Amino acid sequence: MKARVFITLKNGVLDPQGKAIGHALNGLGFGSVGEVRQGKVIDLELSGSDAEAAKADLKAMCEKLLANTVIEKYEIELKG
Amino acid sequence: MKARVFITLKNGVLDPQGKAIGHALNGLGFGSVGEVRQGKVIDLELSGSDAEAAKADLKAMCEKLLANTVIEKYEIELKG
Amino acid sequence: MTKITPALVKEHGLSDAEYKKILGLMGREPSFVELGIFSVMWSEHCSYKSTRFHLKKLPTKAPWVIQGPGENAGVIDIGDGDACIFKMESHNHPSFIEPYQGAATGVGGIMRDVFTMGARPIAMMNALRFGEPSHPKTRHLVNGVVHGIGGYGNCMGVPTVGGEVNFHRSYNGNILVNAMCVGLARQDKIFLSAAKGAGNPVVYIGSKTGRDGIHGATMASAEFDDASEEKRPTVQVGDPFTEKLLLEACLELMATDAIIAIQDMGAAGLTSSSAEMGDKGGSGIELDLDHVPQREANMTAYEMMLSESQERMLAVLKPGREAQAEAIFKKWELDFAVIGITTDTSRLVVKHKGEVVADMPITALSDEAPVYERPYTERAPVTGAPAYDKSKPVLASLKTILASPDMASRRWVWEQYDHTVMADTVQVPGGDAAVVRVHGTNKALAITTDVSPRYCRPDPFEGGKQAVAEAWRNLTAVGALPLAVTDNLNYGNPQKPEIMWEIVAGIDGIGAACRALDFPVIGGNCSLYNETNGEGILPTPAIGAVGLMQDVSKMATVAFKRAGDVVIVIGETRGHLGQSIYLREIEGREEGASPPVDLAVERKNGDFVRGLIEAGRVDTVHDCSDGGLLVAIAEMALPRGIGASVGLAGLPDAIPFWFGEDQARYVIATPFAEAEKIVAEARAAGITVAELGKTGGDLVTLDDKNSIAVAELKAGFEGWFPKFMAGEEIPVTN
Amino acid sequence: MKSAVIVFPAANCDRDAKTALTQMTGKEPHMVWHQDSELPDVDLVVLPGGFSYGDYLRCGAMANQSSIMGAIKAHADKGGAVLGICNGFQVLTEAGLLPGALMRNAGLKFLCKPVGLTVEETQSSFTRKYDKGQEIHIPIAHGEGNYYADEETLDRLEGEGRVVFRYTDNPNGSARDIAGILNEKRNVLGLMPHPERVVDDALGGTDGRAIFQSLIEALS
Ligand SMILES: Nc1ncnc2c1ncn2[C@@H]1O[C@H](COP(=O)(O)OP(=O)(O)O)[C@@H](O)[C@H]1O
Ligand SMILES: [Mg+2]
Repeated sequence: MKARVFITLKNGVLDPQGKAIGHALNGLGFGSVGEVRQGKVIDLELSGSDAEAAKADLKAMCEKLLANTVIEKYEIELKG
Repeated sequence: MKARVFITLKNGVLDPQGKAIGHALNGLGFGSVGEVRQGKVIDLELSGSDAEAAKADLKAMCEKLLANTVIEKYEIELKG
Repeated sequence: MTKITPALVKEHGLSDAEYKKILGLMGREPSFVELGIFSVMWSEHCSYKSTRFHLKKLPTKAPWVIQGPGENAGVIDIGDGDACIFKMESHNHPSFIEPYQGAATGVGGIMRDVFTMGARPIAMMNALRFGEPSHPKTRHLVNGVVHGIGGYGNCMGVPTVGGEVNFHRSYNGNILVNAMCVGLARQDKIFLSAAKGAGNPVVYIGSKTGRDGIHGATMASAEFDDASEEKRPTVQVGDPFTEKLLLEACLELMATDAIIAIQDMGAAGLTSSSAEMGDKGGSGIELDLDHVPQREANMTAYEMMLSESQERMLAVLKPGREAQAEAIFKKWELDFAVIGITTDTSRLVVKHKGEVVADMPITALSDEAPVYERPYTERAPVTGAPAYDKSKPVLASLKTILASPDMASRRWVWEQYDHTVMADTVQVPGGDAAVVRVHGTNKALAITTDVSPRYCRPDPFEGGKQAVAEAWRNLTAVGALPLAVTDNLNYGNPQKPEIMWEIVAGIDGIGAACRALDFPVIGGNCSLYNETNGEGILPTPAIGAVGLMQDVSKMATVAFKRAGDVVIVIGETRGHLGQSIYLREIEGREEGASPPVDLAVERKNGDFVRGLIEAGRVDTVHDCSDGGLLVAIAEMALPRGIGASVGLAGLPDAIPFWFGEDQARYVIATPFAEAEKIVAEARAAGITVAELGKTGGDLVTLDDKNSIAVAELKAGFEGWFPKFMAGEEIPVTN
Repeated sequence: MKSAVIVFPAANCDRDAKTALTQMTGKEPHMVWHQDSELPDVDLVVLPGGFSYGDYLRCGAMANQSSIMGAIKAHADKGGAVLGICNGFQVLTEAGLLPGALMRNAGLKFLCKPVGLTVEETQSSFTRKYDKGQEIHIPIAHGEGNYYADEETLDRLEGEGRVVFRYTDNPNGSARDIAGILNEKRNVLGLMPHPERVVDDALGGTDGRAIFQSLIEALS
């Protein structure tokens, strides 16, 4: 199985990196760009075939290590 | 419109971060985790409503700034 | 089996004559793997085929030299059983293609060269050349390179203590990234790369092998054209975390007596490390690639032999010590594998999946590698003193010069490098030389890198001399005794006779200066073919150098420290404006003769100044080089905002006096009583000396007439770099 | 005072911490490997600066998973002193021993330079030898020292006198100029600047000494 985990900053947490990217894109002439936020994407190969178990595992991985829930939130996507 | 851009390392390019994350997850007892790759996700707000134009713009942004095409590839997702 | 066609041979960068020689050495057609091995080992990068003949002319010996050129790095004796190990190396082409990773892996590579010899790295330097600031790529390259150097060096926990940054249009399509690493070891714990003896296990340590940078070594030896940006091979990505583990694990293994030989896998990875170790040990090496830790599926023998994956080492152990070594590497969570054995055949034999894919005499890769005495066309050096506009106001020019790209403060750069980690940096970037204490002692090493490329095109010989003299002067200016040099010779295409002349004359100039100053060359690196679309860079023979201070408390710095000190210039000022910063920045011309260096005077003046510092009589010294005398004085005023009032009665021409770049000069500042004595002693010793004025106030005042606020000079000096980078794109980050 | 320095892979200021502790206390600290699960009998545990695990994923995140962290938490629970410097501060926030998080510097660049700090609190074993309001200079060397916590947490930190050091000229965008904070029990301090780099006159300052002197006085 393959899984993809997104880790992004919680709303309200300032994202200097995203802001800088937005600024740079505007500077390059992409005037349509409004707010920009940057996060992480983590692609994992998982052995086993039980989707529910995998989801539970992924949630535990996020809580324990992948995300810092003081500032970040996460989404999990299983790709079969 | 909202768009999401994924930037990940090209196949074959060493991903030290992904490697270290996989190692740590195994160490935490998540034995089912195989290869791990880390990338970036960039969420953008776009003004305008022409999806095709937006896609073309996003592609240009990736080529020009968001991705380092020497080692990275990108995917674009429009969320209407 | 891949058929060896003329096209394939050409693709491997081998000439027809070279291929004929290979056929003769092998007595048969080489296999594809063997062709690949020849191509990297006979590349300019590994074989030094264009320069080897001339490099032999460099002086490499002195009583304090423990190891000269020929090993991974040079070694000098710094007393008390301590050794200093250092080397400088280029990563020019990779950094142009991918500035962050190119510079980062350059840092990682040179660190491995130093710790593979048993040293703990204690300081890093970098000498950088970029295109003109207005070139559309420059800012992106500066940003990427600086982040890459910091990203790798900071993570390693080794302070990056200095370097150089120049801008010139000749580097528009071909930047230079030269990194230097300085390490410390005990003299009885130095490790070499000679794989002596048969039947010893060959072990692989570090990261897994991937398809990184295959043909990087051959790429580094080929000219660029605009299309090559599309044809780029897989770029190596640096993994400083793994390198830090590798460093600690290697030092731990080195504390045992299990190692016979050890060598980093740099350019041309497994191929060059195994061939070089076998060659130096006079033995053969047999590798079984099935045991090589691999990152990707289905790697071929060709790919494994040519991969440039980073953070790897090859070692030969005493038989029976494998388990002891393995335990150490497992503790540090690194890959470890026995991949071969030494033999008595003097052949490199490579097996893969039960088949012999390469079997060749090692001497064919080393001794038999081509050496060329390439033809060169001598060119008379540019001569003459350029005209200049006498009406230009001196202080306004000073302000302009201090805020110009080559002269402005590099704080923007070095604040991104951790320069105080290891808690021994006693002189931070911004002075004449960095000074790093030998941990736990009162001794210190002074470190510098120097070259003035603008002097080297008009006069490659004097330019080479000057680079060495300036390095020697910078070490002297902090109070260190200069001990040895590592060079990094960056030039254009050696197959062009006019470029080959620049190389030959440059090496001759370096050799002359090193001989006269007792300053042996203990290592180096050549980077040739630095040109784009047929246009070569300015000849840039960068000199990295190290000196020793016995008592770090005597160290001198550039900053004026007290009001009322007498400002003295040691050395003769004739007003040499040729190729000066003044002429370029104020008059917009690069003209005239490069400043000549009188090596005897250089030595005499330097020894005199060092004597004053060592005796604790002077604590404020600045060498006088780029920009000339008034620029040196201003640079001494800037750090603490202490001004000076200077002048010289009866000056016929102010501009050449204040801005000429005559060599062998130092500015010192010291209280009156001492100053009187120093002037008298200098005169008695036949050294030209002049009192210029006094420190104090917050202005720089000329001839008691015109003044400029130090704060105003400082604003321009500190402002240029951040302003230039402000149009900055987003820093490359993880 | 007996002390220990935790050795995390690539937390490269462990030697500097050892040198400073040895110089200040006259006794070498225990160097404790991250995979150990017990601490020696010590009064002070130092989590040094550096780049544990290369700062991959997030600064301090992987170090927080080390076997030794359980023992460090237990030591802190019992009231033992814990000092987290730079990367060590990041580990302590990841471990929940200190509130908030350290984010990328607002200027997006790694910065190494001396910074001005005001000592806000002297009611702690870490700062009793400073004067309240004293301005000191200590170098920073970090890319992610931008302190973040929600407003409520920040108010509480201020209200309880747990903001110990504040930048005089905020270099990284930290909320309320915070450079160092205490836990509720005031026995755990995290700070971004590197006091261990300024205990030696030759290195351009000695303003870091008082932290160690305070600890010696409080814990001996
Ligand atoms: N310009 C030079 N001057 C003196 N020695 C040099 C020069 N270039 C290379 N060398 C020496 O040749 C040897 C091989 O260099 P190199 O291939 O760069 O080593 P490595 O593969 O360890 O990086 C080294 O000992 C180096 O010091
Ligand atoms: Mg080497």
